[in-house]
Amino acid sequence: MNDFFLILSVGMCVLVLFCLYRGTFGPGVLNRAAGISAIGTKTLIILLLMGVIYDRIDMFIDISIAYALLNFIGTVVLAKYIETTGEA
Amino acid sequence: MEVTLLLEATENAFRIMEKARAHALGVLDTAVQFTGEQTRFMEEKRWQVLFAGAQRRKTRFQNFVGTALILFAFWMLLSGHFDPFHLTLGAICCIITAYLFHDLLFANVRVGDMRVVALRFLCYIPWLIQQIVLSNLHVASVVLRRKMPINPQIITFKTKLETDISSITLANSITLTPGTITMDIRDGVYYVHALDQKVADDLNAGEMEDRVAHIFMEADHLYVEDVLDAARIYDALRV
Amino acid sequence: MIRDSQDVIVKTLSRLLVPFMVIYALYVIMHGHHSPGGGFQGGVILAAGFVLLVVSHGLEQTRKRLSEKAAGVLSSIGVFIYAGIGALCLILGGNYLDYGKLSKLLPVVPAEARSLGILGVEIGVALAVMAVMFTIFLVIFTVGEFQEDDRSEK
Amino acid sequence: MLVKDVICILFMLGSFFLFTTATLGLLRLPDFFTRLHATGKGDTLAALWSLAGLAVYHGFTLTSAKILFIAVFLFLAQPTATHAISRAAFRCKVQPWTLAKGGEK
Amino acid sequence: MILPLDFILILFVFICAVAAITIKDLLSAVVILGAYSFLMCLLWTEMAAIDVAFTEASVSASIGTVLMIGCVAKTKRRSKD
Repeated sequence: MNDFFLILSVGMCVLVLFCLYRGTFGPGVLNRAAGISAIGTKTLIILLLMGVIYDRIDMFIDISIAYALLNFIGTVVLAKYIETTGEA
Repeated sequence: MEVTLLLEATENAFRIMEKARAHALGVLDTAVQFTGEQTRFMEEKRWQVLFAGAQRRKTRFQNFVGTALILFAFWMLLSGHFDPFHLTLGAICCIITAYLFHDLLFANVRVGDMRVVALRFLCYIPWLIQQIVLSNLHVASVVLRRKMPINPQIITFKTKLETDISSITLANSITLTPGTITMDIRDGVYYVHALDQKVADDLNAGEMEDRVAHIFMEADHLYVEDVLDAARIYDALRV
Repeated sequence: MIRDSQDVIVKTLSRLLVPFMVIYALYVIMHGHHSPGGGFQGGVILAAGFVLLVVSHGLEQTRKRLSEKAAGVLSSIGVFIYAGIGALCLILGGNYLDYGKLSKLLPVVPAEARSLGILGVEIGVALAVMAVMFTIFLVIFTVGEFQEDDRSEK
Repeated sequence: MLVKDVICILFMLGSFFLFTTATLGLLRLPDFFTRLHATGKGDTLAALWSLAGLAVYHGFTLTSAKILFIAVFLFLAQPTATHAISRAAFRCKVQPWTLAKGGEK
Repeated sequence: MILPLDFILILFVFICAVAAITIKDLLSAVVILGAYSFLMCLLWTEMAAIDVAFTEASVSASIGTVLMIGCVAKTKRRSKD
């Protein structure tokens, strides 16, 4: 079962690479923000998978909750900045 | 001489009586008016009391207690320790937080129908999950074809929903259902970006809006169940 | 940025979310000694909750709950709690922040006194970090939007 | 034991498939709004499924209750973040890609 | 230590760092720094340093990004060179 989770997390890391392509080369801030928020969700899942692999999921889950709560704030603040200045 | 005096006195007396009568009439009129207003006010008050079961807001104290209880349940979920020391810490933290934020969690909530709303919301979730699965399959089928069958367009429609909660439920449901995301809400007009001509037509049918309105009991959407619920509340209050 | 958001969705969702965020931050602070986290992280999450409140509901709504003056006072109180516990241990005959000596004051064994001392220090650190982060945020974001006399006359 | 593992593996593979399609959509679709279609929907359901799989694998404890809380939270926050950023783009008058303007793809 | 994850994550962090310093638009650089902090947190977690990972997560995911956006708002966003 551990090997399965390990392969799965490596596969998710490869997906993070594709999102990172959109994050670095994507034209404009908005595309980058979309890519980065996708990376945030995948990061949360990879953290939990690592917790299962290390067999200490009760510790890793706190970091996941923190990400789930805080990832939202960054996106909202960025959206509000773009909206107030009016330049995309 | 005395006759004229007598006449004058009589006239005076009559004048005073006239004035007194006019005064008394005025007093009576105002009294009648006041009683009328009072009865109308009482009537309004009675109607308000009758409708209060559905429409009354919670008082500050109830807000405080409700927020503290919900937060304490959340604290017990987070903390795995159930000894008295940690429970006391949790109670103190919940009271501080509820004192700071007692008006945030329960703003614009109607009291009488909370249970019905929660029940209907729970019944709404399976339908929503089915829609989400369909939407993911739709996205997958769009993405995996070599020539992507997309024809993006912006559609607008006006909604009849009133409260905040129902409008955000509708907006998030639109975002999660196949091929559409909510772009903007201006004065009750939704701007929706649709991926395809077909999904745009589907959304215009407005099935989801009816469902959301049914959950939150909005005014313009009357259903049979709503009427039955209202009758039950009315009966309970009249007795 | 300081004015309240016109977006009903973000406004309503942050209204529902901020209390849970704050209680999660308090959980991180209070359980610092037997799970990851502690004063610093909890204080930062607490400040993030207030930042979300400012961004969605505007500065006026936030001032009712945590004003600038209160933030300044809280930062000093946090440092005072931290240094006070340390100095108390020094007075009781140990080293600085030697919590075992606190058992002379409290009716507990030294091991529990250590746990309580760490809890007190973490509360102090969290208060200081939260207040300072919130003040930095306000100073950066309100520059040029509000004058100084605006606040003094209220 | 075995049934639990099989359910977990099924959920995880499904979520991995959805993550893959969401990422492909992020790469292939022509403009910003259509890319949001891919990430906003795909990531929500994929994260939900993998959280459910982990909760099943871990069994019925307080930790899986926390995992379910994360799921509920993501279910609320992900569409809202998508909406916030698409609204910012719409207010800035970013022109959406249309079939007529983009021509034959 | 999980070796395959280690190399992949270090590669990602390297890509993010190079992208953040070569990009012209300051707001984009801030957004890429957000991704940098995500991957850095994964790296710390993978090396089993949970407390450091928690600090990285809580500080740079919320307050760091917000403060940097505030600083960008007070300066000229697009640099000329």
